[in-house]
Amino acid sequence: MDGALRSDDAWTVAGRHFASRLIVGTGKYKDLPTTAAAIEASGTEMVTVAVRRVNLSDRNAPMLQDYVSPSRYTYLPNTAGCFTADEAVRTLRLAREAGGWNLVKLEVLGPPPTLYPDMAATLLAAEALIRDGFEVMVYCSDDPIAAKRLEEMGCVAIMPLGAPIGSGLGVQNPLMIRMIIENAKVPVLVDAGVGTAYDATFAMELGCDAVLVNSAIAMANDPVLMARAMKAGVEAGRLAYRAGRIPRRDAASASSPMTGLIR
Amino acid sequence: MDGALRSDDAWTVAGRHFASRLIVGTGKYKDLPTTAAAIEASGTEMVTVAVRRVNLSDRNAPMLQDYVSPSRYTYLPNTAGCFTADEAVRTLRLAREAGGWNLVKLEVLGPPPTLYPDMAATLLAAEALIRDGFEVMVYCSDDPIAAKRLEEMGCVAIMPLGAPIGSGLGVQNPLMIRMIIENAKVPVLVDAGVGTAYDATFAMELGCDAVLVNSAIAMANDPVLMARAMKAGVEAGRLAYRAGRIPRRDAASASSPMTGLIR
Amino acid sequence: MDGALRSDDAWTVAGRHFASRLIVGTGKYKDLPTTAAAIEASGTEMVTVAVRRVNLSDRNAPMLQDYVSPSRYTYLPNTAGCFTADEAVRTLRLAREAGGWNLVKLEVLGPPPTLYPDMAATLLAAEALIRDGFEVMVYCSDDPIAAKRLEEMGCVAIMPLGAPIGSGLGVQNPLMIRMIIENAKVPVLVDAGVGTAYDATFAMELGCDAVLVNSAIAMANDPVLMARAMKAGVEAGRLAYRAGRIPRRDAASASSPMTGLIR
Amino acid sequence: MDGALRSDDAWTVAGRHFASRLIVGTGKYKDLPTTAAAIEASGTEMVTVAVRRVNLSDRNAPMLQDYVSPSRYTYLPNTAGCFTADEAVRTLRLAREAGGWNLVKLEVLGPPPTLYPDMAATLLAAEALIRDGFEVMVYCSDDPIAAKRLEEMGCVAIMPLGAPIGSGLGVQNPLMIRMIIENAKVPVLVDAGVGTAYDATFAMELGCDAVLVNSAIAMANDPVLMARAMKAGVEAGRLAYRAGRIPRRDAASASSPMTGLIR
Amino acid sequence: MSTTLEQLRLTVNGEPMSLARGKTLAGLLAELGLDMRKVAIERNREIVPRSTYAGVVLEDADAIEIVHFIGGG
Amino acid sequence: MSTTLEQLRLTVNGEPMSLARGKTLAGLLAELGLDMRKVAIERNREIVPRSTYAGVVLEDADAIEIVHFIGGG
Amino acid sequence: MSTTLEQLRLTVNGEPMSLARGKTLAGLLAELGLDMRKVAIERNREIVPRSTYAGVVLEDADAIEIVHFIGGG
Amino acid sequence: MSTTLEQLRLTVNGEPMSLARGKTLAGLLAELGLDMRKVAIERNREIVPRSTYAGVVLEDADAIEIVHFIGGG
Repeated sequence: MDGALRSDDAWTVAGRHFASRLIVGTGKYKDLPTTAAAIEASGTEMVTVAVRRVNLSDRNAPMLQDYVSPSRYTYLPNTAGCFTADEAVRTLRLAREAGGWNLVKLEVLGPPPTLYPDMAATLLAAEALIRDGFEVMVYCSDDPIAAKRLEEMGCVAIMPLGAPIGSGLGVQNPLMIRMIIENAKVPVLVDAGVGTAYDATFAMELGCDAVLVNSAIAMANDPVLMARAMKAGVEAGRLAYRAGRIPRRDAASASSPMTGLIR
Repeated sequence: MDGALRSDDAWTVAGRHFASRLIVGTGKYKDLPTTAAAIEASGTEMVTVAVRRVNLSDRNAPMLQDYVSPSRYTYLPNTAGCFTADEAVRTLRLAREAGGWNLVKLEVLGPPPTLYPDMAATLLAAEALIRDGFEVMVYCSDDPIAAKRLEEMGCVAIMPLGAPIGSGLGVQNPLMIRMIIENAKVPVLVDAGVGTAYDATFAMELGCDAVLVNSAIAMANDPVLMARAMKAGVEAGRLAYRAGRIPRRDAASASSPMTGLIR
Repeated sequence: MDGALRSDDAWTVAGRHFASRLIVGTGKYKDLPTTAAAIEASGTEMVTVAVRRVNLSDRNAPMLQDYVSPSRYTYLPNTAGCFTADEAVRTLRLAREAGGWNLVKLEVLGPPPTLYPDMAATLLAAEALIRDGFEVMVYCSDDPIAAKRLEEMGCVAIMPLGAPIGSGLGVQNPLMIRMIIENAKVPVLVDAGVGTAYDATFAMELGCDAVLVNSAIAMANDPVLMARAMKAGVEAGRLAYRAGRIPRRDAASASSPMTGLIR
Repeated sequence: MDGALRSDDAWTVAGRHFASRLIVGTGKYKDLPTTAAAIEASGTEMVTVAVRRVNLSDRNAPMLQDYVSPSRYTYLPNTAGCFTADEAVRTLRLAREAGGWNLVKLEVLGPPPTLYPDMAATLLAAEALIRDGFEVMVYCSDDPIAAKRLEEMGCVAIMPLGAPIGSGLGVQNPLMIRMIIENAKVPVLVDAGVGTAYDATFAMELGCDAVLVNSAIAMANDPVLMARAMKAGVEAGRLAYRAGRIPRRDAASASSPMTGLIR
Repeated sequence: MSTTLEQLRLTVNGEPMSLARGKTLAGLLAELGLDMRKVAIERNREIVPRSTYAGVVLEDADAIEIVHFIGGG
Repeated sequence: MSTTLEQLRLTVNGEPMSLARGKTLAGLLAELGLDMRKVAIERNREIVPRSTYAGVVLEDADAIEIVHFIGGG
Repeated sequence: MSTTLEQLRLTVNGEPMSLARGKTLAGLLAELGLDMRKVAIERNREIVPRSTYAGVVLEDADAIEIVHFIGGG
Repeated sequence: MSTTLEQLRLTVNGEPMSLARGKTLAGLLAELGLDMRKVAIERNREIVPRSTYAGVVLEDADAIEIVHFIGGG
């Protein structure tokens, strides 16, 4: 099916084309080999990464790049841990130097227990990053007006949360996600909240261009199997969206003809 | 992925092994070529069929077998249109003679608008068919006690409805489906009600052994695309079920470490 | 509001008229005074009761009648603990002698963990009880065909489960409950599964004639407050059903006029 | 029940005490007599109103005050139609002069089809209004961080939408509403989206202090009956919240003892 | 309780019991301290109308069920 | 079709039909242009094994059902 | 309405209007048949306290807004 | 490590460090055993282009941040 998808249904963000509509986060895996195996199984072409200080006390610690090759997967550096526009710009400038590109994921989180996107800070940081030449894929609330504003200021993708990060609750407010999609001219991705395959299928059937998944794969009992499940689930949702589902009806209609019966 | 599934995750009903966990109905398509193309795309290995009088007034009408080869797909004859045990036995004896095997789908439907399974008649018909040597996959309500009774009388698969036939509403009562699954020693399939890919994914994540889909594919705007969607959706649900999803939580947990931040 | 309801919206079962659309079970309370206080607060006019052997080893144990007066509340004896038609008839004959009336609740439960109604046994017992002159309010599955059969054999009220007894999950399959209601000529009550007030409100808005609640009141932290909540919830649902709710729309419409604004 | 509520369960906003937890909007009714009758039936003590130019071409048109007495109901002037902080301040200064108090409802809506709150503009307007001495009850998105910010800047009540205004979809994202409630020190009301009584019951069971309803009453087939339904629904939800519901369980537990059966 | 040849043996609510001969159902209830208006009685699987308790004399091997209403759902 | 005394009258899939005497089921299928490998036949409510079609001679008043598989759910 | 040099021109709720010179806000409300207890007035974007209506004399080019409460959500 | 007057004091990833004078960023990475292709460096809040590491001589009180990519969501 990949071949088919590759040829007939790629999506584009900031001028880059991707056949896979699944973006995978690289956090929370029990180790790097598992990270590598799950990402391989997911069929993804883009992974989110964080920027952190090198650990000087353990210089021989294995590095992500040794397991997840930046030449094979587009690294999408995020701003996890940044709470101001300055911190976000500073962090992503380092990411740009380390990685050599400027497609980034902006996320400015509020405090626990929601870790909900801080939209006021996010709007300011998005502005600063765009001014600094970054192409910003932005994690945001499911607020259609804020989403439009982010698009208008130049964000290259809108990534509303489906549910709180790591909650595994799936898309909590499909109506708002759909309204954001209907109103957007740039790709819309559900980021955060996907808990299992059908959450991804559901999000794609709403019309999302792609889905970003981390905890649901990394913390599953078997991350590699779940990565395969997410790959299939995203493909299923995209195909169903394109196929055009039957309407919901509150009454039944038979599947077999009622004529030609023997008597 | 098929290869993988074939080798590592087949299911078995009445001693027959199947890699695909999607059974497709052959009714309601706009024509036989579309039927053939959709079934091909679905990757299914078993299709349901009805038994009807040959149309003597149009003897050259194309026949299902010419498009969907019984040598390639296991035909599962159903009792659509039968309302008594006698009719069911008579119809399936003809099917057995026409097809040469005795694996059948029993369905005894009540009147519109629900077309809900008539369980009293279904229990009687199941008994008669089993006595006559048939291997009965039985369409039934989501009643866990009736389901157990059908299993105990020898049905080889229990197929509770997810929602009214053709309604496209998806599984309406997941708790009961799960209770039937937990209590069954034979395969449990969701039959009827699947409206789109994520309904199939959802049903499989409940722990079903397979899903039976007809209207959702046949009546979709693009049946072939939807057939591919269902194939992927069923695989996604099965894989996620095996992978073991993360628990649902009402609070967030970050995907990126909060240590090692630059200062 | 009671006065209003009493005058303008009573319901009738087996020729008896009731202003309250809430039937309350008397099981599971921590003691009889709490039972009495909660039933008083609920505003109910009918309570379900079980028939059991007098405890000879503690002859001075307080009795239900001393706290919940049969002269004030219609006792509805149930067949809890009966698994055959004979047991049900025998138990309710005793209830009739003890209470002097023949309006009864038939319930034949399957085994844990579902305690789902055993419909085959229920149909047999209903027949036997009706033959014996009882007026049968019958606890049943949400199977519209079985419900119709029970009505046709003479049951005076159909009481499908909303969810497993004591689960507190609320109505799991509203579509089936609605189809039973639309197709019934006798009162339909949701019995079992109500967990809190809005479950009762929801059930009443589906068009039920009344709701039967036990665990949700008896096991609440404060049974008397929950009894008041259920009273209000049932009234709210009934009133809303009669009032005719606004349709669900996927778009907004303003509540204030957009004309006459100052400039 | 009012008596009881009045004495034992009032709520307070900006130092004013209210026994009724239902606030009713006065828009969209077919005429003023219906408005008056519905508001009377709702038992509310606070109504929202809009500020508009007097219609000079029809000077004898009846006025709201003639039907809904400001001396009996607390008028809560809203900023419907305002899209900037200036407009909101200007409009509510007029309202203050007309009505003589400074408790107001701030709403700054985005464009159709969502009419979603424009949070950036809302934050600015809230600041300006508070500086001007108003006590601001603020309509907002279900964003827990923005809600906290509004509280911290001095808003006296937080009123997140349950769903788009007039949609009648009920609370779409209960988790976020609950997180706002758990984190707030001022009253939280669900405003917008309530479609029928159980939506109000549900919102109150989430722990809201009150609910604001307009379209669901004004546009119901029978607004007066629906007003009574909302009154009861809000009371039911509040009582159930205080009573402490039973937990949801995926298994059944019997309501009648299984001992003492006759043999 | 100790029993003699004069006594009859029967079962009440599944428990063996010995009583003086000639005792009626009404007498049994009195001895058990039960209010007849709150119970119903089955004798050898047959309902005994309450109005007849005073006239029904118990016999050897009678199986008596005395029931009442308790809390139930 | 016109019929003569020599012909026999029977019913096929509910429709009356006249055929020359002596015709077998195989002959009937041939006349109807049906491929025997794709149908099943009931004669007077009894299944007729496919292997015997050539030997089964039709008789007056026979009720024949000829069925096949069609699309169904 | 016809106007003369003696009249002043102003705007009320966005509509041009001509009035006799010297008229006060109270007079305007009276002429418009409006109950001053049910309205609020803005004159050239400034709120006019109700208590002062009788003393406020209208001037040329005044922009007057007269508002009241109507049904709203 | 012991330090002498000839050494310079700076901060690397928040930790104080002493180095021989004249050391470059490239030298620091070498001493730390880090692969320059896998890190990015900030010196006193300014990004240092990787191509210049060999030419950048460290100075007293420099605040150096050496970062790399790690797993994140």
